[in-house]
Formats: sequence, C-alpha cells, structure tokens
Amino acid sequence: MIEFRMPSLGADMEAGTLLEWLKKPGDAVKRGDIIAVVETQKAAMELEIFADGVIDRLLVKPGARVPVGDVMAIIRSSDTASVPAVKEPIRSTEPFGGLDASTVAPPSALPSSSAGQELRITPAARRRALELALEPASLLPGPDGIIGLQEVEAAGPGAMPTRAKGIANAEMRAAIAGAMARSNSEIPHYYVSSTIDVSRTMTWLAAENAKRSIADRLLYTVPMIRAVARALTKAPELNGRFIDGHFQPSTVVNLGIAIALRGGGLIAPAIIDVNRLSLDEIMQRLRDLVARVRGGRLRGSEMTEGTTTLTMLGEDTADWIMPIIYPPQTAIIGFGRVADRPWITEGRIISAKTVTVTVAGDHRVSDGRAAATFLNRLDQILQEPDTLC
Amino acid sequence: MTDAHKPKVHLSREHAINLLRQMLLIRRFEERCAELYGAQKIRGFLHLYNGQEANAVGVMQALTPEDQVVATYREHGHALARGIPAKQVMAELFGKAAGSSRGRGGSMHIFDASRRFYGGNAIVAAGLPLAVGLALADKMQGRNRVTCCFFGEGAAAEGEFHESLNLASLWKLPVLFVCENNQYAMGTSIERSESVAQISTHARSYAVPEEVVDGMDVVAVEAAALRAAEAIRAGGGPRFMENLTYRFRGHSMFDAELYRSKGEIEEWKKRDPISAFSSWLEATGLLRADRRKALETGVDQEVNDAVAYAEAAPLEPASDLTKDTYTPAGLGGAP
Amino acid sequence: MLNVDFAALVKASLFSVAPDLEGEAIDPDVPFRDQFEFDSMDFLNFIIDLHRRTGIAVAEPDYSQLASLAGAVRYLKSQIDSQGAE
Amino acid sequence: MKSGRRITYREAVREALREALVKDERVFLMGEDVGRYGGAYACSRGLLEEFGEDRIRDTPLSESAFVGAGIGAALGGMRPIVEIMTVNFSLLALDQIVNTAATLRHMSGGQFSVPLVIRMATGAGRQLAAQHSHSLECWYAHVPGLKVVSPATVQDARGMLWTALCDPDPVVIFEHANLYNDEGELPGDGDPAVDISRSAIRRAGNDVTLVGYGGSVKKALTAAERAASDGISCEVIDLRVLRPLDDATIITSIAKTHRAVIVDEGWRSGSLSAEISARIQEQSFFELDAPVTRVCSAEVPIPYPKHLEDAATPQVEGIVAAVRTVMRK
Repeated sequence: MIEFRMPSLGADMEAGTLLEWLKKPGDAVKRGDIIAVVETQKAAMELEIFADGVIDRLLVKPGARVPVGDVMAIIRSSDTASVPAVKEPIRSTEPFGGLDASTVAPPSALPSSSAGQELRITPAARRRALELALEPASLLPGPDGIIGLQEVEAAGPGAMPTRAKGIANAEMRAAIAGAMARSNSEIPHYYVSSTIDVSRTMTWLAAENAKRSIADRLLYTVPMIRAVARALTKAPELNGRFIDGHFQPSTVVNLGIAIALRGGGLIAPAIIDVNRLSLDEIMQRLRDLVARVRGGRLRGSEMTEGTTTLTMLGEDTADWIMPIIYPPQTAIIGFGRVADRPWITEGRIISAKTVTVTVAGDHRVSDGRAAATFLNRLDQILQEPDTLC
Repeated sequence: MTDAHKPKVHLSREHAINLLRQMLLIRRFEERCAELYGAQKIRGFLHLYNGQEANAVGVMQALTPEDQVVATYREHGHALARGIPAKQVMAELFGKAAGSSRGRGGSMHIFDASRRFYGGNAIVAAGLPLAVGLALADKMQGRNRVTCCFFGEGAAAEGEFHESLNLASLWKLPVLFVCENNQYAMGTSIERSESVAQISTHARSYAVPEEVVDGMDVVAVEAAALRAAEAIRAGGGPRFMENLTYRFRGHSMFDAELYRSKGEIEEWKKRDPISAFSSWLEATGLLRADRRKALETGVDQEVNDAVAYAEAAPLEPASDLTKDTYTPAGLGGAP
Repeated sequence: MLNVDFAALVKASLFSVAPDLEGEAIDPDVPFRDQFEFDSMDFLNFIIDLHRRTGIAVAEPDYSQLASLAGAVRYLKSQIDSQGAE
Repeated sequence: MKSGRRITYREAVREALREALVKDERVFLMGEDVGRYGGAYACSRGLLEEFGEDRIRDTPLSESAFVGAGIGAALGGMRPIVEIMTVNFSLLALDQIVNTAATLRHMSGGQFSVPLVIRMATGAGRQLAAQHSHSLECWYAHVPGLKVVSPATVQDARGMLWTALCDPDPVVIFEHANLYNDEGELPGDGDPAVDISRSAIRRAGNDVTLVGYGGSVKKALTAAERAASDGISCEVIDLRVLRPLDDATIITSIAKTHRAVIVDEGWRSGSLSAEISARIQEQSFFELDAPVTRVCSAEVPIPYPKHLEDAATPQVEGIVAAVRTVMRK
C-alpha cells in the first residue's frame, strides 16, 4: 500500500487546501496522472501521483487544510517495480546541519554600571581604579563630568606605580568576607588561651635594637613570629589545611600575618616557610607584605599558601582576642596587647610585661590538648630569647 | 544555411541507442526530482528539463572532453549529458557532501572541474561573459578548443548577452552560443518580452554566424552542433545556435503555469523528443521493442541507485563552513 | 637647622609612609593612631624617615613622645636645642 | 645599498604593470582606454607599444562583460589585470565580482580558483560630482572570497600588484585618484614586492591611535603633526589591507594609547570605520578611555562645488578636532 502525501510545491509552502479530488476510490492511476487540485497562497495547483495503482481510500475532504507531508489518500500499488517507499520527510528543515552558534563569540558579560547616581567612568579608568583599590564612587570626575584615566591616576598614590599585576584589594576584601562567613558557620571552633611573661624577650629586643642602626630595627612582632612558627612544629594539627573533608598537615610553616587595610578590613597574606628565615629576613618579608597590601599588589600564592595565621592587636588596644580561622586552615593564633601587668613569681607579685595568646582550633582536626601543647612550647621559647636568632 | 554542406550525422545503431538512453536518463531523473521535491528531500529552487532533452544530448555529441561547458540554472540535463554521474548530481540536490559541489551549490550550481563543466548560474545571462573569457584564455594560449555556452531566450534581454556577443565577435573567440528558446522566459511568453522574437537575428547583428534548429529533434541538433563546432575549430570565430524547443513542466516547481494553455502543452508533447526518436528508430529497425524496455529498466535502476546514494550520503560538517572561501596557501599555481 | 618648620618636616615623613594621607587635615594633639590607620610598622618607617631627614635617631623608649604631631615637633626641637647646647 | 629614488604614485603603478607583463606572459591588461589612450590616469602609457594589442586590450564600455571575461580568462589559466576606470563604473560589474569571482571557489566545493586582479581608482576631491566621486571600498571589503587592498604610498603602489597577481584568489586594488600625482620614496634595490596582509604604523605615538587608508592616510599624518604642536602624540596606522583587516596592529596600538580615531572617506553608516569601531569595542573594551570616534564623509551625494565637496569629505581640521575630543581637551 502507498501513502499519497501533500507534496511541497515551493520553497516557502507549508500547507495546501484541498479544492477537489479528480479520482475516486477504485479508479486506476498511473505515474504522472493528476489526482487532485489544491489551493496554495500563490494559485490553484494540480497534484501529480508518481506511482501506478488503484485508489484505495481518500482520507481528506475538499475544503480541508492539509500541511505538507500529511497523508491524503491510500493507493493499492499494482506496480511490480515498486518505487522504494519515500521515508518520512524531515519535518523541521535543519539548515546547515545545526550551525554551531559559537562561531560568533558573544561579548563577555557587560560591565555592571554602578548603582545610584549615573557614574560616567571609562572602562580603562574603572579597571585602573580597581587595581589601585580605589572606590570609583569616591573619585572626582573631570570638568566634563567623566572619570578617565587621568582622574584615577590623580587620586591614586603619589608615585605612578607601573601597571601592577597584583590582585585588586576591593575584590579580595569581598572574597575574604565571604570566606569568613563560611568559616564561622562550617568550622567548629574551640578556643584555648594562656598569658605569657614576655619580659625577657622584650628586654632582649630592646638590647638588640640598641645595637642596630635605626633602619635595621626589629618590630616586636618579629620575635613573636619566630616563636610561634617554631612552637607550631610541636602541634602539627594546628598547621595545615582541611580540604575535601580531610586534614592535610603541612611540613613547613607558612604563617599568615593579619594586616590592616587602609579602607578597613584585615587581610592575612603568608610569609612562606618562616622557620627557614633569619629574624632580619622575617622583618624584611613583613615590611614588604605591609607595603604590598597597602599598594594592592599581593600575589595569588600569598593568599592561598598559608598553613596557620597569626593576628596581633596593636599596643594600646585590647588584652585578648578570639579570632576566626581563615579556611582552609585549621587554626589561628591571636595575640592581645603586650603590657605591664601584675605577675606572681616565687610567691611575690611583680610587674611584668605579659601577653594573652589565644589559639582558635578546628575541632574536626584537633582539640584543646594540641593547643595547650603549642602554648607551653611557645612560653618556653619566649623565656630563652637568645635562642630566637 | 543550405543543405548542400550539411554534414550528415552517421547514425549507427550503437550511437542511436546511446542518444535515446541519455535522453531517457534525463527524463526519468527529472521526474524523480519532482517527486523528491514534493517529499521535501530537495529544497530551494528546482528548474526541470523535461521536453528539452534533445538539446543537451545533441550538442554534447559535438564537444570533446577538452572542450568547456557553461550552463544555466536549468542544468540537470547538461550535467548528465556531459557525463557527471547521476549519483553526484542527485547528492548535490540533496545538499550532501558527496554532491558535485560538495552539497554547497544545489540544483543551480553543479560544477565538475574534471569534466570542464563550469557550472550553472542563477543569474540570467551571467554565464555568457564567463564563456567569452574562457575562450579568450584559450585563444591567447594557443589552445584550439570550443567553449560551449547554454542559455535560454530570456538572456537576450540582459545587457551581458549583447556585450558578450560583441566581444566574442570583435575578438574572434571560439565560443559556441546555444540558445534553448523554449518560448517562455519564466512566466512571460517571448512575444511579450522580445521585440524581435527570433533571437538568432541578434547574433547576425554582431556578425556571428547563426542557425535555427528544431530543438525537439536530437539528430538535427547534433548535426547543427557538429557544423558549428567544426567551423569554430577551423578558427572561424564564434557561432550561434537557436534551438526551438519547449519545456513540459513549469518554469520552476512553484509555477501554476497560468500563462499557457493545457492545449498548447499537449500539442508540443506530441513532438516529445524521446517518444518521437524512439518510434523513428523502431520504424527503421534500429531499435527492437524489447530493447526499449530493457533501456527503461536500466535507466530506472540508475535513478533509484542515485536516490539511494544521495539519501545515505553524509552532510558536510558545519565546522567546514568557511573552508575554501579562499585558496589554501601553496595551491593555485602562482606565476 | 635653626628656623626649621618642624611641623612641615614631620608631615613630610608621615606622607612618605602613608601617601594617601596627603591633603587630609591632621589634628596636632591627637595621636596618629587615633586619627587614621597607623600601626607599629608605619610608626617605625616614620621614625626611620625622620632620621633620614634630621639625623636624629629616636631611641625606642622615646617612641611614645612622638605619638602625635605636636609631640613629635616638641621632641625634635628639644633634641636640636640639646645638641646646640653641647 | 643603491640610494632610493623619488617617483610619482602613477609611475610606480606603471612600473608595477610593466614588471608583471615582463615577468609572466600569462599576465595581460584589459580595460577601457588602457591601450591607445594610455589609461584614464596615464598609468599604462607606452605599454601598448611595448607589449602589443593582444596583452594590452582596450575594451568596449561593457564593464560586466569584460570583468566577467577577466574571470573566465583567469579560470582558463591566464593572469588578467582588469582595470575598471573608477569604482563608480564597477557598480555595473558588481554581479560578476560578487556572484562569480568571490563565490566560485566556495560554491564549487573548492574546485575552481579565480586568480584575478581588478584595479580601480576611487574617492572624491576633484569636483567630479556625485556619480564620479564615490568611495565604496567597504562594499568590496564586505564580501568573503575577495581580498581588498588600498596602497596609500608610492612604495605600496609599486609593490602590491605583483603580490596580488601571485594570489590564487581575486584581489581588488583601490587607487585613490588624489594620489597619482604625489611623489614618494622608493627603496634603491631589492625586491619591490610588499605584503598584502598587514597594516603599517606610519607615525609612532602614545596618546591617540589614528587609523586611515588610501587617500586619508596623508590627511591623518598632517593632522598628527598639528596635534603634536598641541602636545598630543598621535600614532598613525595605514590599514593597507581592507580585507582581511589586520586587527592585531590596531589592538596593540590601542593598548598603549587607550583612544582611537578612524578616518574613512566612505559614508558613516555601514562604513569600513563602523566595522573597525565594532572590532575595537569587542577586543579592547577595557582599554578604552574614550568612545571610538570616526571622521567620515557627510551622508550626502558628493556635491560638485569645491567648498561643498570639502565640507562633505574628511579634512585635516576635522581630524584634529576629533583627536582633541578623544583627549577630552
């Protein structure tokens, strides 16, 4: 049996309306006969049959609208050399085999225009402002109301730094804020702290600085960094990273140092492998870190290689601190301010320079005993300052 | 053109059967195209050659493999008569990579460099300047061959028709202009588009020798083509043939043919080039009835194979889209 | 180093440490640390720059006297007078 | 090194034609008045006497036919140079150029190449009024399958033709009518052939990237000099090739200057400068410190009177003003 379907009679024809059948069931037909007339948007057209046979059934009545390809009649084929049945016509014509749209690259996401008043800042200026950790909204536009490179450079640090390749601070600050929020909710913090007499170390430092030229003086944070890094080797669970659900201890101590940002906020880039450095090298790394944090020129690795972090309150600020761990690290050490406080030694009350050191730990990895071990070791080291060099 | 020096066509049995088979192949091929177009296998524009088979088949007999052919959008007959396999032509109509132009040209743009078939052309008369140029190159490089250019009587209204005839005549170029005058330029009969209905008179006005031929008689067409080609090869400059013929189907698939009467079509069908020639062969004993049936079966099989081949052939991958927009470095025979 | 404008000199050292402070009003009597972000590293760099400009090496115990602009000016003057007197 | 010599743009074109005709017997020149008359701009004077009528072919006024014949001859193994007197007459041959020359290779599935060179004069500036003052390079630079070049210097006018003839695909060479009389420097010896793929920096600078081609390059250079006295350092880029465009040279320059001004004698809408501006925005968005600015012809048929023709076409003053605009001065 052969299905007679509505043929496509032109490039843009979708359907035809049957006007009349010229054959009726039982009529014999041969190849090339006209068996019906249909109305198209152009004109009435005759429909040809391409097979010999006898009309079996007419499925459509005059007046019906028949989409191209739909069956209109059934023919009993008497033709021996049967014409291979024409397969189902492809309904949706796929031009060019589905042209891959990616050949035309869509522009990357449009830069978001700043909220609030209409800020007319050029793309190059916007990017430069980010590099200089300057908030575009805070910049003064030129006389024409536009903020261009010249306006950004004018607001930037005096010396025109070359196009630095560091991470823009504003972006970094936003990223860290996110990390802190996650850390606080995901990491089960425990806190252990103890107060340590640092008089011997401070006296040793004063003598050491007196011997040095002014440019080579050491900040008191330097011996503290040295002591913390050495003490951490005794409590490996406090020095590593917690990734994909399990703890990876670190063989070296990359100590993150919390440094204040000009516009507010703390960033803790790491000094890599502290235990390999001399005191002078630690001082130089520290000075370099502070300068680059201010200049917005930190390196990606410094932000991701830290294994533990040290955060220290300034001189006359506060006595102790309960810090939050920087993920994926598993501990953070917080120093309160160093100050003269009453202290008991050999049953007598004396005035001594003391500091309260707090360990915040990740309970999934360690517990108070590890923190206590670290704090006792730290105390011993700070009582023998000449071993610090 | 007096009969005196009309070279006779030497009609052996084998040659006659060959002419008939070629015309039959074109007819069945075109009928199958009409069906496939209805089934949306062939898309775009489709201009069928039913009724004009004698022209392509007849003229091709006078051309050698070295000669060159430029055709128009109604070109299936010329492509097949020039020897391009039915499989390749059908695959091209299906838009498949195995087609004669890798599926990129479709019905109006069939090309075959190996057979010096410089394609159809969708722009009326745009092939004429091309043919003139090919002939110019032959003449300048001392090659003695014919460039044959087919077109319809509609081309005579285009500037390029007149410019090309003038150039060919002015520079004595080896071009055989073959005008298939099928009475209708799209939907306009010749009386309503040409002030001078006999197209060959234009050729005379550019001093190009011309001949009017019965385009429904394959033997007459072959004879005239042989005469013209012989004169061209003798260095006589261009020649012009006006073949009076008729197309049995519409200009293209979407043609309601309101511009002509059924009666007129039936009248011309009485002179169908295939049935007329085959009954003449049977009358002269050159062709036995059973032989005709065998020819028909063979041709039907060749067309069915072509459709199956086209159906199965793969599409060109979209990643090749821009391939061959330019010639890859290193090809193209730099001077 | 007689009629030296010590205030301008101290400001210059301050700005070398924190260039973004330039152009901001500095209250002479309020400690630097309470007016803007100024930690121990900044203070040390400030002292080093003062030494470069004036030759005066401030001893660590004296740090607290230079916590503010006015304090620093008074300290520098006293150092100059004492040197003059020797 | 033999010292350089100064010749006119026209002489450079003639030398290039003559060299090509000598080096390859498949090369021949075809066009209106190229033979007996010596060329509408006298670029082929003397060639008919030297090479004969067969290779220096005067044609009837049948642009479509003789350009089509040029395509056919190229297909037939010749290396034709077809001269269309001016871009204005090329409109009659657009169908042959676009539908056959540019398309044949791709449409035939890679079977045919069309090694054809078409030369035409272009541009306004000689009060020839609307029909003879067109600058339509961008129409041709829009068509895949064509290469389009615009020699602005004597050296390029001398060196581009041979490279174009060596190219297996059709190359269209635009010669701005105002350049024929200009004199320029030609290097003393060595192969005069130059590339037809890259743009050239005619003047280095740091503040503004000034892009131009053909007849606009010398105007851009003059404007750059004036801007220099105003403390603005302009980098002038001579496109040389209009298709394919050499984006890299432009983008690299803008990474330095952050500002771009494009000079284009075509009408602004849909012009080549519009395409270049879009590419700069796509590839250098974050480098831009000012919107890309364009100096184009006014969107009117080019008028006959001098003062109106000058008002309609890009001038040095307009270019300097555009430079000051992007500098926000």
